[in-house]
Amino acid sequence: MIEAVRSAMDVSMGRDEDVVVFGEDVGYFGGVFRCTQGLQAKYGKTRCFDAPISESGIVGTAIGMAAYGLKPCVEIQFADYMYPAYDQLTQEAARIRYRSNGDFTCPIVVRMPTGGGIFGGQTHSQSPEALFTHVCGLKVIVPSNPYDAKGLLISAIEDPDPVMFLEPKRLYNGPFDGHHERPVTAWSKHELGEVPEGHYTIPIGKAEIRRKGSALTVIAYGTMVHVALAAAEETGIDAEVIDLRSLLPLDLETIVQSVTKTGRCVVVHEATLTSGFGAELVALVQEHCFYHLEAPVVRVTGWDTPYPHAQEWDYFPGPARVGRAFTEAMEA
Amino acid sequence: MIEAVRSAMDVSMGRDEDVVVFGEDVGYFGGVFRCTQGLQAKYGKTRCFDAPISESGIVGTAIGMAAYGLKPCVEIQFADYMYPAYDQLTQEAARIRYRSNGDFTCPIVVRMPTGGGIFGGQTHSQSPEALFTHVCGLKVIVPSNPYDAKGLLISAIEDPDPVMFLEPKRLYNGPFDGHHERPVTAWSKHELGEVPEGHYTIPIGKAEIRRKGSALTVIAYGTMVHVALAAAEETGIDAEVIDLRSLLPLDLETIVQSVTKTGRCVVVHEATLTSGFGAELVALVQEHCFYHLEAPVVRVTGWDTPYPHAQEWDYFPGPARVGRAFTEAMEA
Amino acid sequence: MDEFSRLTLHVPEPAVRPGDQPDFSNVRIPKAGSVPRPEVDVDPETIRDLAFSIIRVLNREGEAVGPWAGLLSDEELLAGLRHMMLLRAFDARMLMAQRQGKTSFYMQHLGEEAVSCAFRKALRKGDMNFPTYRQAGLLIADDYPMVEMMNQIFSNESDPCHGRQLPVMYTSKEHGFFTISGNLATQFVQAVGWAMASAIKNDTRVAAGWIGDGSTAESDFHSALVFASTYKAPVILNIVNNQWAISTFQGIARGGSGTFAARGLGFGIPALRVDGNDYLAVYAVARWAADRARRNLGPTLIEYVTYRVGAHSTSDDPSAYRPKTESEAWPLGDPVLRLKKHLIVRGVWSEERHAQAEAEIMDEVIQAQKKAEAHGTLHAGGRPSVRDIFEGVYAEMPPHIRRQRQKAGY
Amino acid sequence: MDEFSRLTLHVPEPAVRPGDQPDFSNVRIPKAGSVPRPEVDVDPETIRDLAFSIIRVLNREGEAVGPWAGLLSDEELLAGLRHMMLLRAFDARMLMAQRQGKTSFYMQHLGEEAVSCAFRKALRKGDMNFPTYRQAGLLIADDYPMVEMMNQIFSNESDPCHGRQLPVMYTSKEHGFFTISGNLATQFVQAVGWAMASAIKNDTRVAAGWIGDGSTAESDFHSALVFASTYKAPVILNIVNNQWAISTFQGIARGGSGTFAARGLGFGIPALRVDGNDYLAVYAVARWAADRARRNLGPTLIEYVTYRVGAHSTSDDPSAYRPKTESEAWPLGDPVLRLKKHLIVRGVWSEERHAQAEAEIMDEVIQAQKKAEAHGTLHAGGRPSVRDIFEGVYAEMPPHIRRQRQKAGY
Ligand SMILES: Cc1ncc(C[n+]2csc(CCOP(=O)(O)OP(=O)(O)O)c2C)c(N)n1
Ligand SMILES: Cc1ncc(C[n+]2csc(CCOP(=O)(O)OP(=O)(O)O)c2C)c(N)n1
Ligand SMILES: [Mg+2]
Ligand SMILES: [Mg+2]
Repeated sequence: MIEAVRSAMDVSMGRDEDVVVFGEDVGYFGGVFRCTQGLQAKYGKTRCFDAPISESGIVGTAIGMAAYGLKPCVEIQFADYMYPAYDQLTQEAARIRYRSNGDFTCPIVVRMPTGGGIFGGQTHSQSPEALFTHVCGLKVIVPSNPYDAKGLLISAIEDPDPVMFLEPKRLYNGPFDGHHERPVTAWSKHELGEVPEGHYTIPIGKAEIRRKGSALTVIAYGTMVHVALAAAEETGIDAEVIDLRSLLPLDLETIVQSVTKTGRCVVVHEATLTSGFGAELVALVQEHCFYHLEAPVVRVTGWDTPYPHAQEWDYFPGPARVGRAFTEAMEA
Repeated sequence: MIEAVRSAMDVSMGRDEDVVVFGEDVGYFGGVFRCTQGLQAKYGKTRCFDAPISESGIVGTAIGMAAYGLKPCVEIQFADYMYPAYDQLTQEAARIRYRSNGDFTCPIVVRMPTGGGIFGGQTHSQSPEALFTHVCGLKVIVPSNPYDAKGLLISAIEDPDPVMFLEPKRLYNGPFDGHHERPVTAWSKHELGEVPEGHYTIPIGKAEIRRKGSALTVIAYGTMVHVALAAAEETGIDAEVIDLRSLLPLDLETIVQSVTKTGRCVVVHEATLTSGFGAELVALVQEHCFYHLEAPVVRVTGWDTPYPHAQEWDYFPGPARVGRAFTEAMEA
Repeated sequence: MDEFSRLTLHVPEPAVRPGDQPDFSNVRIPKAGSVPRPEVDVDPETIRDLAFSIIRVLNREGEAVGPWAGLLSDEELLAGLRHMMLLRAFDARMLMAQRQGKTSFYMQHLGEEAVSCAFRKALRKGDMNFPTYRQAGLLIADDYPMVEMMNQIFSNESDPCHGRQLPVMYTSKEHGFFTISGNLATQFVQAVGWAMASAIKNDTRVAAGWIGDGSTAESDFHSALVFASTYKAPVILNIVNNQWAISTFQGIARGGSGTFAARGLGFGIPALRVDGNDYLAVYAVARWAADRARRNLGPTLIEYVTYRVGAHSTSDDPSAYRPKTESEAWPLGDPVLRLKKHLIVRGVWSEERHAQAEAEIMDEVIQAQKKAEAHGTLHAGGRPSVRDIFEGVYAEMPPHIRRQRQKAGY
Repeated sequence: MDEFSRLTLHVPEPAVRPGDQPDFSNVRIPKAGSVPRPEVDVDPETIRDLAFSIIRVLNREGEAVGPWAGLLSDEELLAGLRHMMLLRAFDARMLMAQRQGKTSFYMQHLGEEAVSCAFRKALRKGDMNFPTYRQAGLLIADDYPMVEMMNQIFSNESDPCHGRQLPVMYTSKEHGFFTISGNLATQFVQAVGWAMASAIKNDTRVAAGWIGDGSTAESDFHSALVFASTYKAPVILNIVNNQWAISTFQGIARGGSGTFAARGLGFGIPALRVDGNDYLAVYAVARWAADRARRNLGPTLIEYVTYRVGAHSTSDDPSAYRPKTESEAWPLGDPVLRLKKHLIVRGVWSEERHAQAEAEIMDEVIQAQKKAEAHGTLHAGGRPSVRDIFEGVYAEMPPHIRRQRQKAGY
């Protein structure tokens, strides 16, 4: 997925001189996950450069650049480190169009590796998406595969509003289904691992059904899409797996259609439970599908604790736990 | 409610020399809402003092003081300005006990005026509670009246963990039920407006039923408790109104008992809808009371937009809107 | 056994409090004309002293003296005087309007008019300011229509912000005025980003960031200096030191450093202090910094030494925390009176013309106010629509906001 | 018509990149003994030069010279050498353990051992450090058990953090070592808060904050300086300038200022630069700052000039961004070799004893490792319980976490 993300930036920088890329270690080195490798060499160091270690400065200057007319696409080294920029993101980027009534706008993209599964402990594993979905004015994207990642990132860069682009880092090197005990598989063997070279977009706000099913609706995004698919195979439950891709705006229609059909729903994410994005999904499902629901909507998520280092796989909601939730939803 | 909050700090400072109070304008002047008035004169300027305008510095130094063994109770001038401190609050205060396995702890209280209704526009009206409830390790309190405010603030100061204490600023001067067109009523006429002088506590994590009822459960906190009570009177619907007081930890038992009885539920808050704390409440209610629910749980909240200045009363979920939600829940 | 005595916490205090006699004898005021004017490409390390002095042009006699004088024509100075008087009259009327309930809130500039009015003249069309709430002079001096400002203040049907923003939180891209934020300091680093963008695009336009003395304590002040210093951004970083941050005297934010300008020294950024109540000095220093920026020499930090004569805002009453007569003791005088005197000394102005101008200006402001009020005030007459709550959160309204708008009945 | 040419963005670049010849000829290294030693109650404004120089004690001949020399006895220096050698051996073994899969991650100190080892000796029992991940010398030099450190690194059943923390994120209140955060810079301002608390309580203990060169760009660096300056907190603010922040050379964080120490100048905080590879110089400067703090004279900012010889962490490969031989060209040498030479010159040490000590120390580390491994390593043997995930989020477990623990089956 690294190549897909890189290609999205490459294509965008090639097409539009106003696209600039910066962040910690993203210049000469090409980023700690190598997502920007080669961009400085290709586009010059005033369009792709290293930033001081100041997330608020990175986002703050990006906002100023956007006000000027550029389209900055910046990297926060880990989503866990976006907090120093949270003020600039939520009180500035998200509100500039509104408060100025469109006199100024803020077309920035903030990329950040998210999620666990790499023994990164509590400061390299977080999934802060709900802290963005509560903020009107932001858009929030979490891709689950290289094909989407590229198309969505190009859309994000072309979008006239600020987009938080969360890249599940455990998916960088392959479609991880939670079976950490098994050998890693590469994207090359996955149908969505193949990424066309040129420009293409995927619309923001449209979910995708990854597995058709009739027994149960699973709402997931990012890494959890693969875990949900594995759980469906392993439990043999005919689950319909929705990959949200875009959390804000949300494709409510696809969700409602599916739950109306299945009558049962499981919501899955890696972030902590309380006030996670799953809560919003459950609330929406019960608001819109109440009379079709045959059982309570079940949430499977990370525990309400920091992400522990040693007990990583007891924390991660893997296919066994997700599978149990399927059974719970079916048997309720 | 201002006197209640001040009295809680006064009592705590009097009993415990380790309690210190600081923040922007809180020293000589006594705070822009006058909540700390007189404390510097009484306890000296090393126990109550002005801070530089740096919310991250205020919370960061408070954390260091707590690590030393003090019990800092700091003020953020408006909840809207807590964002620069969000990193220190969520990545540090909330995690110090956990990551050090109790070697260090963080008994701080962060007070902040919250909510709208004073024509404060988008930067003096926010209700960011959901940004705290998603963070394990924090406790989150929103009082709805002077009696509770004092008892809860003393509990918060005595609590061994970091507590976010959100004070609905529209309640500072009286029990506001959303009827902005009517003259302001003072707390002196309200039964919970009377505040005993000395030390007393109210346990964190316990809700209170403000109105017994059988038709419908309303879950609210802060200003919205009064709005919900007004809506109950005005619609004549026999609503049971729960005042959460503490959002994290949450008194789920009281909620479940009530909804199990009424079968209908309305959740009310002033914060924006999407990923607001209401979403968590709806999710919990449907998880725990699914088979007792006769209608979808309804949310009445601020709109998913910044808090506008001129259209304040079209934004604020007042008694008319809350009343309509009651009817909606009853007729569904 | 312990050779050290007990520690104590130092908490800075202002010299005087209500009831005390105002006293600024500790404020060192250099003579007008005494501070040298370096070349714009000077090595910042060689002008560290400028961060601890005060550049002044107008002396007590109303003459413009020294190396920073002589940049503005009489016409330009007369225009400058007019702008400051206009801003003062505007403030007076809007304060009254707030008291009359025509709006919820107002923030005035009394005593600080020279800073933003003169600064604007050192910039060109196309340059961009990232202001705080106390630089309306940037708009006034750029002939932005007062009626528009009032429409914004009244949140009426013609408010350019459609009622969404607190009064005085103007925006005008056309006039090089970035949309004001209620959150302090955030805009300071954004100014640096805008300037970086201008440099990335090989443009010639420059940016200016604005911040108050108290707000320099915020994190974004640091980010701004770091990024400006690293990328040598063409930006002017302005600190308006009006001595107060609501009730907090500047010693709390400044701490042990002699001045706010000194903050620039740790970044290799030229740092100048200037008499903020001296229109000519403000212009001269701003112009020097703008020239530096435009010659690709990088950022300049400027501290404007001034005094907030009025309350912080209409929600504030300063008599609770400082002597009522403190402003009268302020040693740098009143910017309007000082420029007026200079123009009289130059023979191009008189007491009579001043009195007449004052009346005319007040009339102009009143006329504008009438026009604005015809479009409504906060609680009466034309108002922005409820629909406006839902518009503009995004370029295109997403389905969930549309649903909410419909629920609201619009 | 426009007299100004087009702007361009300045992006700092290191002098050399992989493939180039390492070159530190631009680094000005003053002679050992040449920098004066002011009194601790000196006026900060009079010692601004110290922020641009380098205080050094050990000269090329291995002699301790100048006004900062003479503070440590031979025994103390021998102990210091031992601590640095222990830390180096510890690092070597833990790097190997990481490669063997016994843990997920490790961060070494190679080349920077003098900084934390010598600093610890300038503090007293009860003082508190707020360290980053590259100051394990603070624990080693305070005789914190190596086995405990390894238990933490292996996240085993005896890990003091119960498996919750990334390797090397130690905590020890008893040893004056605040729990390390993975988020950069946050601890710098916390150190100031701890110091303020000590002053509020009229205690005699002082605090020390730690930060890397790259991390000085973070906001909390600014908060720390603001609060330390305003309240004259008894704190030592340490910047470890090891020239690199992962792949980013120090010029990106430093920008146009000559040094990181210079950042203190804008705050009126005494700022000193010291040879970080010189055990004696580090101790002397740290001691000076600790004395200042304890005498209630307020904060001191110290920049340790050193070089990160190893990779940033086990996840990093520096050959991608800097010449492989750059560390050999580093002009301040190796801290272990320099102290060793000094002790030999003093006649209290020899090559033989050094070789013998090296072997003994390695043996000691290996013994500790055996003990630690008996309690398990990350993927084998004893491990913390799953219950530990849920404990300690709060002092008392709230119902919702209890429910989750039960759901997890514990
Ligand atoms: C982040 C943030 N914190 C606090 C406030 C509240 N506040 C508004 S103005 C002000 C004082 C600012 O003082 P200064 O920077 O000196 O500017 P001045 O008002 O004197 O022009 C404060 C604390 C705010 N608006 N934003
Ligand atoms: C807030 C935050 N941003 C980014 C990171 C990722 N990160 C970890 S170490 C590092 C480099 C730090 O460099 P420096 O401060 O010079 O310390 P050094 O590693 O050289 O000791 C970065 C960017 C982080 N841990 N926290
Ligand atoms: Mg001020
Ligand atoms: Mg470094």
